[in-house]
Amino acid sequence: MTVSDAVLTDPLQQQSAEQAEAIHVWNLHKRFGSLEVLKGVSMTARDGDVVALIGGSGSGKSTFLRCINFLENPTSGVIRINGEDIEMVSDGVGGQYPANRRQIERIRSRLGMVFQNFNLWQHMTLLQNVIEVPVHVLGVKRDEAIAVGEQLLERVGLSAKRDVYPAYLSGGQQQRGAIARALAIQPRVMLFDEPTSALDPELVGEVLKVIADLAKEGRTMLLVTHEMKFAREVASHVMYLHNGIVEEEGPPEDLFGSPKSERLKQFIRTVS
Amino acid sequence: MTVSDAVLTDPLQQQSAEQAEAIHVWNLHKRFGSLEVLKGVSMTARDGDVVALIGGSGSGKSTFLRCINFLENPTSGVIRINGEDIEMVSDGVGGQYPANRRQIERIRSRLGMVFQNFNLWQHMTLLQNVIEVPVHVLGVKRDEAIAVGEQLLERVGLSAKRDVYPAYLSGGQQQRGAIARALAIQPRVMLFDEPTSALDPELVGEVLKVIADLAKEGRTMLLVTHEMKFAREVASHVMYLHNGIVEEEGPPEDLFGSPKSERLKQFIRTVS
Amino acid sequence: MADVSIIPETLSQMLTLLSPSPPGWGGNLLRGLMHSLQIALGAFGMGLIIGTLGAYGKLYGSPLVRDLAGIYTTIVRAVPELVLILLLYYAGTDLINRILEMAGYQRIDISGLVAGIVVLGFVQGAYATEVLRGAIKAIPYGEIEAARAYGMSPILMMRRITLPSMLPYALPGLANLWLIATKDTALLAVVGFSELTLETRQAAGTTKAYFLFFMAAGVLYLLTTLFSNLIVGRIEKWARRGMPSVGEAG
Amino acid sequence: MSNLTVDTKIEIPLETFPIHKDADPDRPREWMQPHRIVLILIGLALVASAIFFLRWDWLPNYGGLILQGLWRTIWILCVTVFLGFLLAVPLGLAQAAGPAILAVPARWFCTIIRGTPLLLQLWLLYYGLGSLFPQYPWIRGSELWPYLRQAWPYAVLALTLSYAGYEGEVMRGAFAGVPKGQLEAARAFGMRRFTILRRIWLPQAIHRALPTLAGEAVLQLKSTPLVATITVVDLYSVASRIRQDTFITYEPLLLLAAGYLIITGIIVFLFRRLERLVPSRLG
Amino acid sequence: ETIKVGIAAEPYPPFASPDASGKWQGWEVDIAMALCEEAKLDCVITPVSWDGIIPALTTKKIDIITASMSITAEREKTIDFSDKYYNTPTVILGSKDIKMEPTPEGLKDRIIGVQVSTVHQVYVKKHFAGTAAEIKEYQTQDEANQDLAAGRIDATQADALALETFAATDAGKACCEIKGKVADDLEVLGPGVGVGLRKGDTALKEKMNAAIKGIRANGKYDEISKKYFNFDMYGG
Ligand SMILES: Nc1ncnc2c1ncn2[C@@H]1O[C@H](COP(=O)(O)OP(=O)(O)OP(=O)(O)O)[C@@H](O)[C@H]1O
Ligand SMILES: Nc1ncnc2c1ncn2[C@@H]1O[C@H](COP(=O)(O)OP(=O)(O)OP(=O)(O)O)[C@@H](O)[C@H]1O
Ligand SMILES: [Mg+2]
Ligand SMILES: [Mg+2]
Repeated sequence: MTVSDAVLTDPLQQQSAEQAEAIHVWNLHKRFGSLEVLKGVSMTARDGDVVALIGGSGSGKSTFLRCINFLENPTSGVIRINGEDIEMVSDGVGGQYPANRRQIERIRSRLGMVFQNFNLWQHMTLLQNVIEVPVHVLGVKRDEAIAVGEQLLERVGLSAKRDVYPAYLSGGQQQRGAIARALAIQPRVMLFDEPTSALDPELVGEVLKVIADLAKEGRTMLLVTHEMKFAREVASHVMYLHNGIVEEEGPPEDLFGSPKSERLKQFIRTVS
Repeated sequence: MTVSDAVLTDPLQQQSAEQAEAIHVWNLHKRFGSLEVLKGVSMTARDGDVVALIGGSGSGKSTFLRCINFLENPTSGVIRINGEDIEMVSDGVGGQYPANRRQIERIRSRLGMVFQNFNLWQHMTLLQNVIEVPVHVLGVKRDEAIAVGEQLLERVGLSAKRDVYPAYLSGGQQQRGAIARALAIQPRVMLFDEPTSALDPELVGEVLKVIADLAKEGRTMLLVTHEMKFAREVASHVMYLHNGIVEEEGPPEDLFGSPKSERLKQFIRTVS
Repeated sequence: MADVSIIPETLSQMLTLLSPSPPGWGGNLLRGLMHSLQIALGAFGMGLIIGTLGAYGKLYGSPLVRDLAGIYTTIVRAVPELVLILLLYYAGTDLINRILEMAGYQRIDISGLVAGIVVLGFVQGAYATEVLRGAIKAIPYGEIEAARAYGMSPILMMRRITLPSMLPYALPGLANLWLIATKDTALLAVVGFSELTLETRQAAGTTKAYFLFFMAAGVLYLLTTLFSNLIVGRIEKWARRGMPSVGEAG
Repeated sequence: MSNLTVDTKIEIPLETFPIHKDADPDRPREWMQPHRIVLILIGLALVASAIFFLRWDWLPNYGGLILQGLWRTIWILCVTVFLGFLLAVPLGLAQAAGPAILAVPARWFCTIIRGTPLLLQLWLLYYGLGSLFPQYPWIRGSELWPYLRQAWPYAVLALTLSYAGYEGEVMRGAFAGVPKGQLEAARAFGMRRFTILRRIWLPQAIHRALPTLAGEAVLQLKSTPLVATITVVDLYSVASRIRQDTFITYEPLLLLAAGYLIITGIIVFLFRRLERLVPSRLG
Repeated sequence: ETIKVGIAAEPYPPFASPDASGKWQGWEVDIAMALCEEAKLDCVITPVSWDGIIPALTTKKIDIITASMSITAEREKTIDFSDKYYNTPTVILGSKDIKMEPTPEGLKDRIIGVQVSTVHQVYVKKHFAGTAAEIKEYQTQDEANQDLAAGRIDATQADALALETFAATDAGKACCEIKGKVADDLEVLGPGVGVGLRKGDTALKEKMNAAIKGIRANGKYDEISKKYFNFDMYGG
């Protein structure tokens, strides 16, 4: 099944044309072997939206994020980034993969991603990590990239560590490095997978500010987080994922204020 | 300098003899090259104590924990575990290392540790990870170890993943696996390095309960955490580490209720 | 000693035999060494390229590519080089020439040197494929995913991330292959190219001073190895930057 | 109605299935895919044409010799690979993490073995060392002499050392390549050094090195013909013998290649099986 | 048209060996050139590794082979041979300390070494296998000689030439002595050494046969032989 077939049946199709849609996902399924992790997840984020993805451990949040930039090939479903449909072809054994590698690469180079386990490149110093993508993918001049990179490292408080290899950094320092690396490409869309898990409360506040600033600039943010306070304060939209489906979603006030689903009620009760 | 010299000057020496001391550290220094990470940290934890270590990212919390079981050799300082002095010999270039490897191994086998980045053994399934130490270090029978291991996995909600290799687990699942592995050896002393960083609020509550239970059984817990709520609720003693020294310490009520140091005040302000 | 027959009686006799210009054989040995190194360099380089392609094919290729790569590595490693060179250089050129003659063209002559390097490179490629496959598998998968997530094209990713990160894992195996390449050039003797092994055999067979010349060749190889070690050591040190050593802490 | 369905829906936790057994959804289940059938047909055609168009009349005369050679090749290969690997582990470990008094000799051993032709090593052992023994009457009179005057002990020794030299280098890299955190976790739980080696370090190192180790085993197979120079008759020397006797060029070599192919096939298969014991996630 | 004369690239003095400057010389080289001269052929000496010498012949990279190839019935199925151009007697060389005769009984319970794939190997197998303790196969005769000196074998069989050369060296004198000629067996030992030719290349074969007769008749053969040997190379 190519995308065009699927699009015909997509109810969100019509409205999306009018507004600048940054991410549009419809009916996403993903299975690993016999384990179905995502069972039909849909979402739409417009420019400047901050969508927070919350949910239990193992509920498929990371998988969802990874599907959006095709680190995992979704088993089925539609994904549209910046209004651009991504065509998929079937692999003949029940899965599918992107038809056009170039397209994926182009889209990815404008998507920033902060991984749950950071994934800094071990053979590069922190600064090299940060300037790698600007210089080698986006074609920014080296000097400029370094200038921007140093500024970013300054912003996350890592100037002193610019020439240190990731293996010699503390957990929080690695995470901040990963954030700087993602910011360096000035992405229109940012995917954050628990970007503050290793940070102390002070830094959490800092990162929160950075994200709010970015949203103001009109960038779109998709954010997996376990910090409900964080979700409540920055998000424009919250999705609660449970067992591979979106159990409930809406503006944070509604979701945290008057949850409808039993499961979510229970989830929120433990927090407060 | 051998330990016996140092001990003479240790002011905590006298009182320690009376009470069951689980961990006793005095004037610990650690430097990596030109970077002095710990600048004289002291602490004492008695049986059943839960000591929470809080502090900014890169302040040396993990390093302190790693020094306690000699994953890093402290540059200088005294460490006593379960009342047993650990003898150090100088390496001649300004550092020191444990004199008796067997002693270290014996002590370590009774210290549980949860690493900040989990460090589950990649070539073993989750269950194999959990039973590894009981079977191959403590000499527990395989069947018994498996029974206990399955119980522990049940407790952290990972029964279904017992035969899965760590690379195929979500972040939170890995962290829970690491906790189960540490619990499996029923340690007298537990070192937790941000054991809930990758967990959702519900699971954080669960782990909190587990830790409280363990403390009631008389086990000692040393806990690095960024969750102030966590520190406030479970800890019997909180230490605030800043720039390699203990800026302030005391019972959680005092520390969080009426912080004295400027730095700590600022730190706490951002949390609430 | 019982085996005096293979050791010339006097030191001066040995020196004459080893002197760099005729009637000494030293020059021949050195020339043979140079030839061997040239061949090895060519074959090893070709092997690296084939190996990289093969490893990628085996890891990321379609089922067909994977099977073809599997057949390549199994057969080319299994079949003795002698068979390959005989098939390519003699049977292969013969076949081409017969076809050419039938079509009314001139016979062509494939250079033995080129044929030899191609065969050795092909064989090296099969071993290198496996070494590199193992090394790529050893890279923490997250690092490659990160590269992919930032939109690197496969070539860029290979150049900037995969190859540098796998280097520490691949180097020992590749170093072994390089040393084997320097010694495997004996194959070229079959197509009439005089490299170190053949020169040694000729010197030894003619003068009957087997022991002397084999030791001399051994020393030349050993020097080559020491020099290679130096370079590989440098590269490895550089490749391991950022990797904490596994040595015992306490 | 809708309520009913919701209530009666039985929730089977999907996670009850261990996932590593079919973790790779890209891997088709059936072994017989179309392209494989084509490849097999091509292979059969090649074999058939070799049988029909080439000369095999000499085969019956050498049947016994060929089997004997094959057997000798196989046991020399197995024994030397096994012993060589046992030696390689300490050699690699000493270089990767040992104290200097162990690391330096290990390094030299590997350099010298890898730095000189195997033929020379074989010669030095057999004609050099081996011909010293007969000069001492007490050796000649001893129980060992019947073994020492034979060639195979020297062949086994030389090939074992050679394999150990190359493998020591590979294992050095493999030991050094195990992530530090994996060992730290083992240390933190009080494992003895030997237990760490046995349970964590060695398995992970070997797993990483398996593809290279398989290659080195095949290389060892290709080295076995050298034993013919010290009178051990292996498969290769049988093939050369047939070529000399009959002056037929290709057929004996093809037979040899077929023999090697079978052995290599088995090596590759076994190592692949070992590799698949533990799934490794590929980026 | 030039004729490429293949010789083995592995030296075999005094028949053919290169000097350090790469020039080939020896009895067989001289004979080959004499044959060419006699047959009025323009020849170039082309050394080819022994492993590739037969395919080189069949694929026309060389045209004739003068590399001490013994004529046997088995080999004649694959290539053609000219008439013999030399044949040396076959002898046994044995350890000085042991009394032995070059007969099956005389070699009872002895370990005999022999070069693999030679007529001698076949001979030893046929005549001595029944009585000898063991027969060891060597890749080259030099290696067999060396093991004889080292005491790993008791005797070796080869052509007189090779063994007498060795017996004359210091090592040879120290350990061994020629024990005598073995009984003749034309079926195994064959008529001797001939020029190897492509199958069906009868014109060249005729020319070679004629040339061999020619240099035997005009004294050239003996002239060359005298430079290297002090006995009759052509044999009976
Ligand atoms: N590559 C994989 N192969 C098989 N199963 C996988 C794979 N990756 C993830 N899973 C499984 O899919 C489920 C969802 O994983 P995912 O990483 O998306 O969870 P998550 O919501 O991010 O959880 P966490 O908050 O713990 O990070 C988990 O049960 C996990 O074990
Ligand atoms: N092996 C090392 N070599 C050099 N410097 C190191 C090493 N390990 C840690 N450091 C440095 O020591 C400092 C303290 O690190 P540590 O991991 O103890 O921090 P932390 O308090 O645990 O921080 P976080 O909350 O971010 O985990 C950091 O600045 C870090 O860069
Ligand atoms: Mg996750
Ligand atoms: Mg830390």
